Amino acid sequence: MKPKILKKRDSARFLDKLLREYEVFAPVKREDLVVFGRIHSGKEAFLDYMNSKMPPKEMLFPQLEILFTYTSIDDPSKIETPPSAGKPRLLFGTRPCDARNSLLLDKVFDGEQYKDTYYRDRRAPLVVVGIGCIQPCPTCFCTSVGGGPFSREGLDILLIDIGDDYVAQVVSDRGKKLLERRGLEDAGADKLSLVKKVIRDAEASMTSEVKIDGLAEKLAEIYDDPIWGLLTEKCLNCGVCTYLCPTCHCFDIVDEARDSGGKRIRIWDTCQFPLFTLQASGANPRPTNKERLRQRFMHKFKYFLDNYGQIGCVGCGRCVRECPVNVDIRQVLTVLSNRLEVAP
Amino acid sequence: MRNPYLPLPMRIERVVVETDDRNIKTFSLSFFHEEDEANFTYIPGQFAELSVLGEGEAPFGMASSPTQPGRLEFTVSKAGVVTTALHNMEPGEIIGIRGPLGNGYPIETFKGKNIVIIGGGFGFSTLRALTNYMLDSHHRNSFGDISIFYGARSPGLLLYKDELQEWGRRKDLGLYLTVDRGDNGWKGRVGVVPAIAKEVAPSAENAYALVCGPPIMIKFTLPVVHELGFPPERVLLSMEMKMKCGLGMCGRCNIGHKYVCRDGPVFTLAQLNQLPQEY
Amino acid sequence: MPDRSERIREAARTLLRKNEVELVIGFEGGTLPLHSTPCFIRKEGEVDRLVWNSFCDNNVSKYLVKRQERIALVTKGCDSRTVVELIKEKQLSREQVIIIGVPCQGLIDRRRIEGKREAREILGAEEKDNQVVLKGAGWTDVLDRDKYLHSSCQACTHRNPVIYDILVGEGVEEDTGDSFSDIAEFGTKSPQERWNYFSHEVDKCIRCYACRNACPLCYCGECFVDRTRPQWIGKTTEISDTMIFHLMRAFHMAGRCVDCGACERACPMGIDFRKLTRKLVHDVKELYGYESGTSLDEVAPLATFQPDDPEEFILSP
Amino acid sequence: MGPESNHWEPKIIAFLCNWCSYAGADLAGVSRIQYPSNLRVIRVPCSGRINPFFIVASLQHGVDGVLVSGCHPGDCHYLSGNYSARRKFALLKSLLEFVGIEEGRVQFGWVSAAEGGRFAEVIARVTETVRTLGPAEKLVKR
Repeated sequence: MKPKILKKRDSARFLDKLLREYEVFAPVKREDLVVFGRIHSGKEAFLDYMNSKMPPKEMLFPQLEILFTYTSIDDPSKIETPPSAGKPRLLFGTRPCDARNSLLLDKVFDGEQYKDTYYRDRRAPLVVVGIGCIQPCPTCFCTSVGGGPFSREGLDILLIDIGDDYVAQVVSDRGKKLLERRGLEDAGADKLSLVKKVIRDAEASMTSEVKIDGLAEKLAEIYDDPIWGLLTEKCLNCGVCTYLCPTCHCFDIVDEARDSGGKRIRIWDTCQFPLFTLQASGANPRPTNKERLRQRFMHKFKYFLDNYGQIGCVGCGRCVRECPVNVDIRQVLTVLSNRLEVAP
Repeated sequence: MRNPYLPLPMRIERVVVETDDRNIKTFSLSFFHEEDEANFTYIPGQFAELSVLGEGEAPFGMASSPTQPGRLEFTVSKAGVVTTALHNMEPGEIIGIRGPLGNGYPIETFKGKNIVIIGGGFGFSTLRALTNYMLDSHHRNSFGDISIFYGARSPGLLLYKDELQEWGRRKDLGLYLTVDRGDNGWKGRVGVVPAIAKEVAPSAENAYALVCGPPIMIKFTLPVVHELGFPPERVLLSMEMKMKCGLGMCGRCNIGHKYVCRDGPVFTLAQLNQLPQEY
Repeated sequence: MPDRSERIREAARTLLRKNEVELVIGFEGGTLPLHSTPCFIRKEGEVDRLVWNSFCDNNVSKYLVKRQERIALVTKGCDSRTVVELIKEKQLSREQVIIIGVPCQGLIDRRRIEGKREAREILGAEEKDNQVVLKGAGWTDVLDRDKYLHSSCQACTHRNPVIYDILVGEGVEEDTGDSFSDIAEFGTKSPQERWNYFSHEVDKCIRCYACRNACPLCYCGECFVDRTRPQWIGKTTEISDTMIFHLMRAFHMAGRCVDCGACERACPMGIDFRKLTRKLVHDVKELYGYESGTSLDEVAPLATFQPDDPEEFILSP
Repeated sequence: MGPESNHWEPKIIAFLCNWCSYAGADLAGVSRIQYPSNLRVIRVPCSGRINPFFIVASLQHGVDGVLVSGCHPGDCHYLSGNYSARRKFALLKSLLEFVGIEEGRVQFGWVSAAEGGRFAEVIARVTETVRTLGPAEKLVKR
């Protein structure tokens, strides 16, 4: 299918049409924050944004999810799972980096041995329309981690902003189905050459670079290096970096009972909290900042790679921007990469 | 496709208080539904998540052997919220179960080999399951000599006392019980498990050493099995980390890139030597 | 304020050289425009990393607790007040810390600047006299720094450190007093309006605990949110849980909070915590005449009482 | 039970100190003084024992009103428990009302062991106030 033209001034109307078929989630402005939320009118979508405060990870892995409810705590045979969603869902306007998270989350939640039914139920029908980044942020480093401002991975359609119009490139059959018969005209040669220019300019403007080659081996070498203690000294051990991360997938499972009934829920959890690994006996294999921050880096850049052949970072830069004490993942990785091997 | 988070109902049939401090109990459970029981095929060393609705879930190794049909047992030490709730439950009450989970002991590779079991305290439960599996009349001939070193802090803290007596009477099994500190009634060995293992010095030839116990015991046992000549590939440990999902997803029980719940809990020492010492 | 950076370095250099401290905690340049970041200096040769500017907005007294070594701390007015509280709460001995006091002219709220720029990315920022010069791709902007101070800095009445061993630079003029007009004004809204406001605020909460962890006075071994027996509140992001979390976190700060604003700055979601904490700062001052962190001798208001304390709130049938 | 039900009755938790208010309640009982029966009483050693979490947790679990009652100032069995509590309660009540919890949901009183009548009056007053406010909605976890 040839790339189509979606005029910016028509985009709200275009979304209105899609709203008849889909539950649509798009970036919206809430005071100073840009977040992803369900929209009920195309006008609500705020597409001229840098990136959202939170990634749209919750489309696949919500912070709070009910696993099941029960009406009697005495009888596990009477548990009920929440009903599945009605209309298919459309995620509109996500950034390519954030869309790549599904490739990683798929490996975790839809693995060979175990399949997470909740994740699959959300993931399978989700249609994803991304908007390429014509103006990457200084904190973006997607190109260092296998992505790019116009990466198509995890997308069904990629929109490219060429000024007054978006050029819509079809990535998947599902994307094709969405674009078909919408009365959008094909993009002409002039528009397509603009696309090329926009892409070239954006890629050239990427300033941030992180060395990933050989990093996993280096991390294994310097696992016991005292540098970890120094790098983590200012870390507050809050959950900002992990809760704002598109790929972090750790969670906790808890019961919430009221009177005789209740529910079992899963909620995000993070390796940065001491409680995460604290055993009932009182033992904690990751007792301090040092072990916990090291776990975050090891998980993303070594363990994920060891287990699933990919690193667990899409380079969105949220942890860089939002860390209250400016622990900058790029700087830490650079220090680690340049670290000489320590004698065991 | 089955939702791996949904617990199946089980009824508590029997509760045995194992230790004189009453902090460890063994629960015998039976399935509500026959098909659930048929689907629950496990091997020693695997574990399951037990649910007390309203309180939560916690992982426990199966303390019984699949060779003992109709009997599914878990030994529970009272420590946190779920275990306390379990301890307050009585026969007839219903709990949930998810499993079996984890890899379990590589029983096939044990065939024709001598087995040296070294266990301490509460960590003995899955070794007990394995022992009962090997002692089963259909299986006993598949294995060589079996030696069991098992200890607790005091005689009153030894688990499965009746069974230990029964094992003690068997000729096809070397049982070496010990306590850190004896009491008036105790006529057996006094000393820590690694010291007894060193003294008895079971041969490492054609043998596997299986170690499970508190961290301090493991720390002192590993040099002993090394001295006895067990190569790291033939030393197996069952690891314990905080777990939630049991499916390798929730991210907390990893040792390096291995998830104890999914890739373990049983690892060879050779495997562990390749991983960070973060446990 | 380049001279302040230099004087901080001098002080740090001397202290490390004379072995009076093993560690200097201060600020260094951050990796992003408008950012400085906490830094830990142990060697004389590293003191040149230390800087002072309007972006040094972390409360570094956070790092004093549970340390053994002798420390020199670069301390603004608000940081010095939390140091006072930490000493009073016996988390720190006065002898353990050498306070390098920095009279503060208020710190810049980068989120407000970033918010103004919308989709224009700031690539560099520089401070000159009383101005902040922003640079982007093909644009430059000059802002009046005083217009972009953190709200906590605008309300600050203790810009000069309340205790110090070394003072860096001249003292600055203090504001006469905090009128708490924001709290009074908010109090005139109806209960439902107030509830709606706070519900909206805490609805943004993602339970990352950056507010708690950034607070220098949050040092409990086990936080109430982490308790399991009894479990006081749920771990969810439902409003009931987040509201109680923020209420009780603020309440735990009653008579301790110095309104440094660290919680609000740490929050990635921009929750208005200071509305809560300032309410308590206000009440404690009004009811018990206590201002946190201003005196080493005064007893904490919730550790004492007066027989004639106000009790209009007590029910009389 | 919601307000739509005709039979809604407020649920009120009363934390009563062992030495004064609980004894006052007892006296009201043996003196056969009538007071509303919406109360669930929790006896505590002293009003100083009240962890503010007792109060917010009660609200989260869906009670419609909370009363904390202790000895009159100067009469504390432990000399100063109620004085310390008074400061804590003053701040807590003010904070809760500041965020919009209705005035009257959480109340504090002094009732001595000899004041059976006063106890009944306090309960009547609290119950009436809470009844006027209607069922608690805010802070309740669904």
